Amino acid sequence: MTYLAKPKLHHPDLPKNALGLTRRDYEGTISTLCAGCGHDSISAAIIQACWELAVQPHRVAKLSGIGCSSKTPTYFLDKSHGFNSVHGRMPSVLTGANLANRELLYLGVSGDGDSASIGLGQFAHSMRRGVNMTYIVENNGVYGLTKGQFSATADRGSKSKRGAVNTDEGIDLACLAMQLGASYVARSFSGDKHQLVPLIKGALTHPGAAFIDVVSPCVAFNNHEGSTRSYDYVRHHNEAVNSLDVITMHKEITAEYPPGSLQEVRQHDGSVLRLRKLADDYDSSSRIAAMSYVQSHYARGEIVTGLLYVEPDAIDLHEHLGTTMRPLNELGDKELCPGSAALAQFNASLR
Amino acid sequence: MTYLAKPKLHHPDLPKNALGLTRRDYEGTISTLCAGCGHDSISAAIIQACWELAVQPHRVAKLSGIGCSSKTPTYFLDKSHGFNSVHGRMPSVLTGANLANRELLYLGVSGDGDSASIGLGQFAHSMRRGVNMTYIVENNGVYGLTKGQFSATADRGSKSKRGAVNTDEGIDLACLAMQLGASYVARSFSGDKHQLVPLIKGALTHPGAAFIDVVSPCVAFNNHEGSTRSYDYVRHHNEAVNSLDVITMHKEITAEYPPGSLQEVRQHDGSVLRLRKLADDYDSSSRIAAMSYVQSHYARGEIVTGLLYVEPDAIDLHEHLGTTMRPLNELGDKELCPGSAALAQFNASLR
Amino acid sequence: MKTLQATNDFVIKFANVNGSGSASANTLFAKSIARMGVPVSPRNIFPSNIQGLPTWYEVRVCEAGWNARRGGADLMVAMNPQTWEKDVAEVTPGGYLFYDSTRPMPAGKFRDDILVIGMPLTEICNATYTDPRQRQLFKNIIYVGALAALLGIELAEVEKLIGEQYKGKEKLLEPNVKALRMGHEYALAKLPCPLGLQVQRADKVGDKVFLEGNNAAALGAVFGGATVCAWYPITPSSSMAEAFAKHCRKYRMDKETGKNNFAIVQAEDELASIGMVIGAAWNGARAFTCTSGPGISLMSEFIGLAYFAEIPATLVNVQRAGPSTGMPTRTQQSDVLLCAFASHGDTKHPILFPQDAKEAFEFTADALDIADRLQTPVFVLTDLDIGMNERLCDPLTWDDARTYDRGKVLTKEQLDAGARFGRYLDVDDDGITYRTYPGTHPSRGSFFTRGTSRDRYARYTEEGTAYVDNMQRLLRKFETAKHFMPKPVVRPAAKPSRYGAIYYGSTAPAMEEALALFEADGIHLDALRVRAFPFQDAVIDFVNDHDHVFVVEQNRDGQLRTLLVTEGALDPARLGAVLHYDGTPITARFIHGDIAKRLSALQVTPLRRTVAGGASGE
Amino acid sequence: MKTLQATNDFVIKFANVNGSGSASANTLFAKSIARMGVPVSPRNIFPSNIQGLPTWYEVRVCEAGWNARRGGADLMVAMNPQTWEKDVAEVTPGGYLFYDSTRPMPAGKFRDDILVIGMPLTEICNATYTDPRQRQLFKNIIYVGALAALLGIELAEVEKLIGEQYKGKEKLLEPNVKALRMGHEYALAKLPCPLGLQVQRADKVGDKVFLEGNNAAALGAVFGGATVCAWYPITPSSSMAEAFAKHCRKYRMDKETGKNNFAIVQAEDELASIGMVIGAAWNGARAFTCTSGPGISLMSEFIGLAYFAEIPATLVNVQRAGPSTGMPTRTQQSDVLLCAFASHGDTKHPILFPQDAKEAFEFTADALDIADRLQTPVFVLTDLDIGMNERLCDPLTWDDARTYDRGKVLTKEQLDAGARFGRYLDVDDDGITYRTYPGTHPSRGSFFTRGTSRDRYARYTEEGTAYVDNMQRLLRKFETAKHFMPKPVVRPAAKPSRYGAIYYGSTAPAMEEALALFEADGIHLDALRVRAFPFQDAVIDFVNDHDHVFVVEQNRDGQLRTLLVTEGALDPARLGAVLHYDGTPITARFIHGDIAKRLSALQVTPLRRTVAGGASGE
Ligand SMILES: Cc1ncc(C[n+]2csc(CCOP(=O)(O)OP(=O)(O)O)c2C)c(N)n1
Ligand SMILES: Cc1ncc(C[n+]2csc(CCOP(=O)(O)OP(=O)(O)O)c2C)c(N)n1
Ligand code: SF4
Ligand code: SF4
Ligand SMILES: [Mg+2]
Ligand SMILES: [Mg+2]
Repeated sequence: MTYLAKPKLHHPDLPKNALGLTRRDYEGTISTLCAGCGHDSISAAIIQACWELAVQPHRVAKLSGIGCSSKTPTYFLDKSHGFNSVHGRMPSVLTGANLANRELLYLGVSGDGDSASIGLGQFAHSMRRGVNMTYIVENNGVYGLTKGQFSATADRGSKSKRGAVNTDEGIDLACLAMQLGASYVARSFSGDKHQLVPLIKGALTHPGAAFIDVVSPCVAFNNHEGSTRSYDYVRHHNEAVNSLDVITMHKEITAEYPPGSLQEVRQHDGSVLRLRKLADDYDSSSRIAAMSYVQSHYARGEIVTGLLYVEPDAIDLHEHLGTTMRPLNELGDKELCPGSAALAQFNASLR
Repeated sequence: MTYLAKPKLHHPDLPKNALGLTRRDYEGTISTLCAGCGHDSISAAIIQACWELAVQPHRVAKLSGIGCSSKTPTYFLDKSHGFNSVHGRMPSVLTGANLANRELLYLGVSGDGDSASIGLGQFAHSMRRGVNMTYIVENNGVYGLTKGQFSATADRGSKSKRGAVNTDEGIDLACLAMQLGASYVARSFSGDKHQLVPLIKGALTHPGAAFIDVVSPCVAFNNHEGSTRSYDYVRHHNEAVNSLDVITMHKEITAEYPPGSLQEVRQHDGSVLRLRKLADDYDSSSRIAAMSYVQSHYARGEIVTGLLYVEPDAIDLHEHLGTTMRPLNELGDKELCPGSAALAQFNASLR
Repeated sequence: MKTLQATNDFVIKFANVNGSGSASANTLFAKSIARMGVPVSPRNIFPSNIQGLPTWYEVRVCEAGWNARRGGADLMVAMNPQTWEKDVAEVTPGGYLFYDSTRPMPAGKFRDDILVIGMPLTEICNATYTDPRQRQLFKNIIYVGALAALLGIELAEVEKLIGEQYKGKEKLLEPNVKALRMGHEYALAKLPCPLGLQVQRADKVGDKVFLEGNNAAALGAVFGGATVCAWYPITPSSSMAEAFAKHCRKYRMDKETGKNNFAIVQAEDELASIGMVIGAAWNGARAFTCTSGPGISLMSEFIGLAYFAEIPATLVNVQRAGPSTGMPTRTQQSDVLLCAFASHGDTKHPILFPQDAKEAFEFTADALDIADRLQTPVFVLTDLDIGMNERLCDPLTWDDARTYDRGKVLTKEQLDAGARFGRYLDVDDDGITYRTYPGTHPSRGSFFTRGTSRDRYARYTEEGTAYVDNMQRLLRKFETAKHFMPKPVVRPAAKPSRYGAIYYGSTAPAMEEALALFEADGIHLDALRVRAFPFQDAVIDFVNDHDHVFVVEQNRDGQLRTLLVTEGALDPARLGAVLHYDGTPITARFIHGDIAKRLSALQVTPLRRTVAGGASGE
Repeated sequence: MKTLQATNDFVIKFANVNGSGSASANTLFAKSIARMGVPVSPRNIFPSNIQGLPTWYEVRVCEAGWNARRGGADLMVAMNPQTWEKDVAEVTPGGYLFYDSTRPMPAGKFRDDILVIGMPLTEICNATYTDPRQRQLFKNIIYVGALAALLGIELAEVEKLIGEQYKGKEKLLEPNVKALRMGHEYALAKLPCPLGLQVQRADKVGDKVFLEGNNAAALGAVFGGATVCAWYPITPSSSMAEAFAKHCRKYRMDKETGKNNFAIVQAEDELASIGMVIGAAWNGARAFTCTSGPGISLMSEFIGLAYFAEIPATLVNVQRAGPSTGMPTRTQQSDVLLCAFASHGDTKHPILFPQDAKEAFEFTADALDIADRLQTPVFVLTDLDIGMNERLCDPLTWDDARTYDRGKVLTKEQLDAGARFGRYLDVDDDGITYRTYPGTHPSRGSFFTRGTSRDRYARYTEEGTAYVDNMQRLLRKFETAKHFMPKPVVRPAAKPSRYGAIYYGSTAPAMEEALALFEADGIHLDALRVRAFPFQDAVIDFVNDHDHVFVVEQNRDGQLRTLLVTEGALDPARLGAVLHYDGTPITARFIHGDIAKRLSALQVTPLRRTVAGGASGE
């Protein structure tokens, strides 16, 4: 019952992370989504990932567009500033925010309608620019908030609740992200917390454009037979290619694993992505191979999940732009204003 | 000198096509583009292709966005209706026009800024819908009309005339079109009329979304060293994978060719695409293989040209929608208005 | 305690949780009253959310036939514990509170001045049904049964309605009827039947129909001959597009081939929707889109193109409360200025203002004619109140002799016959020029359409004189537009008056009721309902014929008043702004109260009719 | 034939082909006159195209210092055969025509009433240079040399300018000087030097600088502390973003690290540009975008978000002729209404109207302060005439004591000290509320920003009262805005007058000149230059203090007049619209002629000051 206030007192036994915070410190207000909505599981995974990484909640900026999915930032990290912007345009707002202060963590949450329909352009361009962010699409194949119309990720041939068949080609945002230059691309399922939490952690530590496509069933409008985004369908067609373990620089890396089955990817910030292969022939270091693999499995009806591609030496937008390391929003008159002497010279050059 | 009127009289010896028309009947007003602009060569190729196919000029609708490239529809087919719409939004206007009258041929002309920057969303969605059209991007990697800024197709690392280096990932529109469901995808070079003309003919006969990415150097702003869209660069990095010959149903197909080297693709309307392989390992019938091929060659600095992908049994938007074969713009009151009797029944159902 | 006593004149409000299936039960309730010949006007008040949040359904029972929201609640059916306090507080003193008494409520949660009627709905359901969904759904039907008993609604009418609803699904019919009767019997046996509020059979409904504006507008688009619809989902307009699809499947399927005489595309966004509409209309099909405020903002650039390149387009804007995402499930009339002037540069666009579903039907059909005639984008401005609520209105009518006005289009025959063609050549001096559809003629009549300036023969030019010539013709065309737009409706007071009121759109029902209140007060107020922009002379004359005119509207900034002042060259000091903009539909009470207050102020302070200048307080 | 005789007061017009390298030669010509202490105002008239189409450069030489376009051409330098007829026709009777006489022209192509001066430019070039590009480029320098001789321009000044231009590129210097002298000598030897038009050294330039508005506005953004610029190329605004980049590289590179104290993103379109600006400003950076009309149309939805969610944003709109793509290389003031009311729902936005490059610098810097102070999008409205033409103006100044007004932002320290924080809580009663930057404090001050309605603590709500409370506060804030906007400038006539004129932006130079003409006529006309919207009381009082006020602007529909009427509650009958909108800059001649005509009409027909209502003819 969504109207009941959450109990305020924390249970004293709740486990604490490196910052001494409990999971509760990463929560938000109570969700107003439908009971059973996949999006709520993703919020829970975000909370878990941030807690495990011991992220400082107020150093996260969470941004979204419009839709049920885009509402979710209210439901986690209530110590963070949030921005529920306009439909399909979160990427530009996030990009701008990121430009203003490169020190925060940027978490963009969006829906498939928000990112693949109206927002496809902004989605694509934010990937090409290498904005340092974690961009999560909560992908249910429909517009939840406007009551169940197909979105642009709906698979061709899939059926709506009312029986209509989708005739447009569905967009695979993960493949698109790879093609457009995202340097960390994953896919997961809201029903698979074990897979999802480390993927989010990996994305948060990744120093570039990290994208996660999370299949997230809409129980109100897209969980029926004929849908390719129902819990049942996804459970039966999910093909995980690897499993991930994220080790931050704080932790010492000790254990040794037999080579081959395990791959370690070291990122800029010192964090290590430890990947255990589940599909022998999968190589997450090749963009082209990854795309081929994902697309040919899709042609067979399989949804490939896991860390699809990672480029550990990603260069982000600030590096491209050569921005100062100080957050731009901290610069004051002194750094910014050339002053009257410079102006006099400028005048002189114009006579 | 662009202000001189074209001579009106046709030379009596000009060759005529099946309709008895000469190339002149397919021309437009004189170009106001820069001398040497690649776009003018593409206009010439369009004229040639339409003439060779003996298309009825007035049965073509030519649409564009805004840019030097988008100006070109004035320079060919002056018996056709043309529409120079707004920047980046030609695809939706073309889609609407196509819905209104499925009997015309739709030719969309756009620039890389127009289609890949501001227009990426509309580009993508028109491909996914399978709009029956020929969509040509005159790709020079810059905004010509606004004086040489990078567009979204500019390759990462390429240099602007003023020496700035592009840091964003460049968009390969041909790969994107394949991924998004276009059923005929080609790439060519404005400097290679022999390759380009048949590709345009194939696109015009193709019964679905046909896309051609034509590299078209901008002599004013992107023909210098360091550019990857200069005449020199493209000539040196062009890798043609096949050559095409389009045989319309009017022509009898007689000659026999040794198998293997030659592939024949029969389209809906009876036209035949005769493809001669230039690269042994290239297969234009597999979307996924084609994308891999193009992308891995790109990684080696090669620009793959030719008919990259074709799906001869393409289904277009009208088939998806189940639209009547008659042009919608010809239906009158009789077909469209249910009339007062139906209204009375409707009223009755509401009491 | 004196309880309210009223027959055929009261308001019942249902407080529910959305997604709980209450909507159809509540509609059933409202319709059954209409079936008894007693006018009702129901209104949905719902959140921007799918499940679990408060939603209300307000039913005004009113034999006098006023369709406006009245305000207040005489009987509250309080089914939502989330909003209990607020709901209880809202009941009119002496009114009634009906609630689910399964779980006992502390006494402090009630009020002394209302009659509380508890019924253990959950208990009854749990005892009868095992399936949780059934428990929830039938609970709603049970309370409808109980309310029928309490209010004197004839059970037979309710059952008949259920019968019609489940025609062909008899398996569902029976349990519904059973639940209904269970509630009815329980109430008769255990609840204080009859209440002071009673429904009594009357004959005030006549042949009226119960119709939503969006549904009606969609049918108007079908009758008006629209063949192309491009849209993007947005509350509160989505149901118009969905209804258009439904109507087309019914009325527009080719009988022989089973093929569609229409094409509907759910576009990727509003820029694409309007782009498709413009493309289709350019190519000679009638096309429309429906959207709400944010959509119009996004369409702004394209609207300017259609204005300047002169392409017909019909846009139905079902307004909601702005700015930005605002209150997407609340009503407002706050896109008037945007629609009138959308896009950069000097632009003006015709607007139609339907007052209800019936006019939504008519004006949408008309708009398609007008757009073709004027070759320009035309707006139909409704709002959530009109669009998403069923309302009783006169049956829709259509004159079979009517033919579509496709405007000035040259055919192949005319071109062959040598018709002189200049796409922007004003041969008739009405500002409207001839066009041709693409593909019409092998050698004549082709032209290039563009958003840049051009001469009368559609040739690109940057010449100032050609530009001005064209811009002035567009003004002339806007003048011509007045002849094709629906005329204003004047409602003179019983006696000549120095005061007037102007209103439009969904404000009409409340205004009409307010006028009756004034009449009852002996206050004379002439009224005029604007139905279109640009304003005809009659509108401007109306203002000039009165000392002071109130402009009643549902936005903060008095947007129609601004249009009147600037386009009608009227002195703003003489136009009072009566503004209601909290997202709820305006009421007669509000209008009456506000104008009465201002009138008395005006009569104390002499009118500034002869005093030029000076800022008015409005 | 009597030829024109004038010293330091004439107009020369160069007719060229674009892409032919004439621009820099023409600028050289204009600057050399300024170096002689004689004010000039040059204007580019160019096509929307890169190469091969007609382009003109108009230089008004005017010792009196009028910067406005005068109209007409006393000397035409006709270098473009495409436009020959038109160019020849434009010469003032008695004026001069200078042309390339290499190819003989038929006699019918000239006029009898002007003095024709032929110089075989092509022949000279072909004889001197072999490289085709050199032939083309030096031809331009040669005619500058010839004109110097004809007009009495001191060659030394031209040479000095060339020297400055090619400083460091001495290889280019010498051949340019050579070409210049060649032209000069030829003219002295063979052409009718001196012409009746003469430049004579004066001291009327003083310390004035020669500056383009876009360049100035870009520098204003640097001085005003903008760190984030997101833009999309569009004529005539692109050069502002490009100048910002240039200035930043010069002034904003961190000396130690070589890193940038700024971030500039060329976005994929205007929706993204404004989105980035909003994101950056939300996150505490000063951010701006620059664009033109179509861009503002596309930004409409986002502008509404910034209005309602209250996020600072600075938008420089360098206006061009609309609607739609319109005439992209022509000037207009036709986005006033769009900017004032952009987006759906009830919205209003502050606007600044700089009159020239100097104010473009100042107001852009101011706008960044104002946007932070008001937490709302603020427009700086310039136009092509201001933005893309070099104009003499007073040197730019900056007060080093000035600090940025970052508005109401709570710091970590204030939050720690227990500052009460409600994001939309109006503690000072000025309508402006406190905000915090993301990341400020671990546990206090975080809030959720949204475009939906919310309460004072930024919590989502659909409550009508909270919505109205917020919307009214926004009106209060708009009222507060007036205190932060630049004040109007009043120019009273020599004697008290019943008539006034209001003008703004790039109309100022022409208006000032027109006022001098009126003064010379003995006609008294008070004038007020509006510098901002919302209008301060002084603007409204000005109208009220006059019987009739002319509103002079460069658009078709009298857009500022509309704003005055509705926002100032003024009677439109008292505001005359003086409108010039063919895409060329307005002239004093036009204003003087139009107002003089209307004034005499007004004096015949008594003013309708006491007659309420009735449509005005304007
Ligand atoms: C400009 C604009 N157009 C349309 C809408 C209406 N709208 C709100 S949410 C939404 C779709 C959301 O779909 P998705 O992003 O998939 O989110 P979900 O609800 O499925 O999680 C739409 C069309 C809007 N808010 N703004
Ligand atoms: C909404 C809008 N923004 C910006 C512009 C300015 N503009 C005109 S053409 C153009 C870019 C054209 O580039 P491209 O499509 O690559 O064409 P090219 O000139 O290179 O052939 C731009 C940005 C515009 N016309 N409309
Ligand atoms: S409608 Fe669908 S997406 Fe929205 S909250 Fe409900 S289940 Fe989730
Ligand atoms: S600027 Fe470039 S794209 Fe435009 S016409 Fe010239 S060469 Fe072609
Ligand atoms: Mg979705
Ligand atoms: Mg280009």
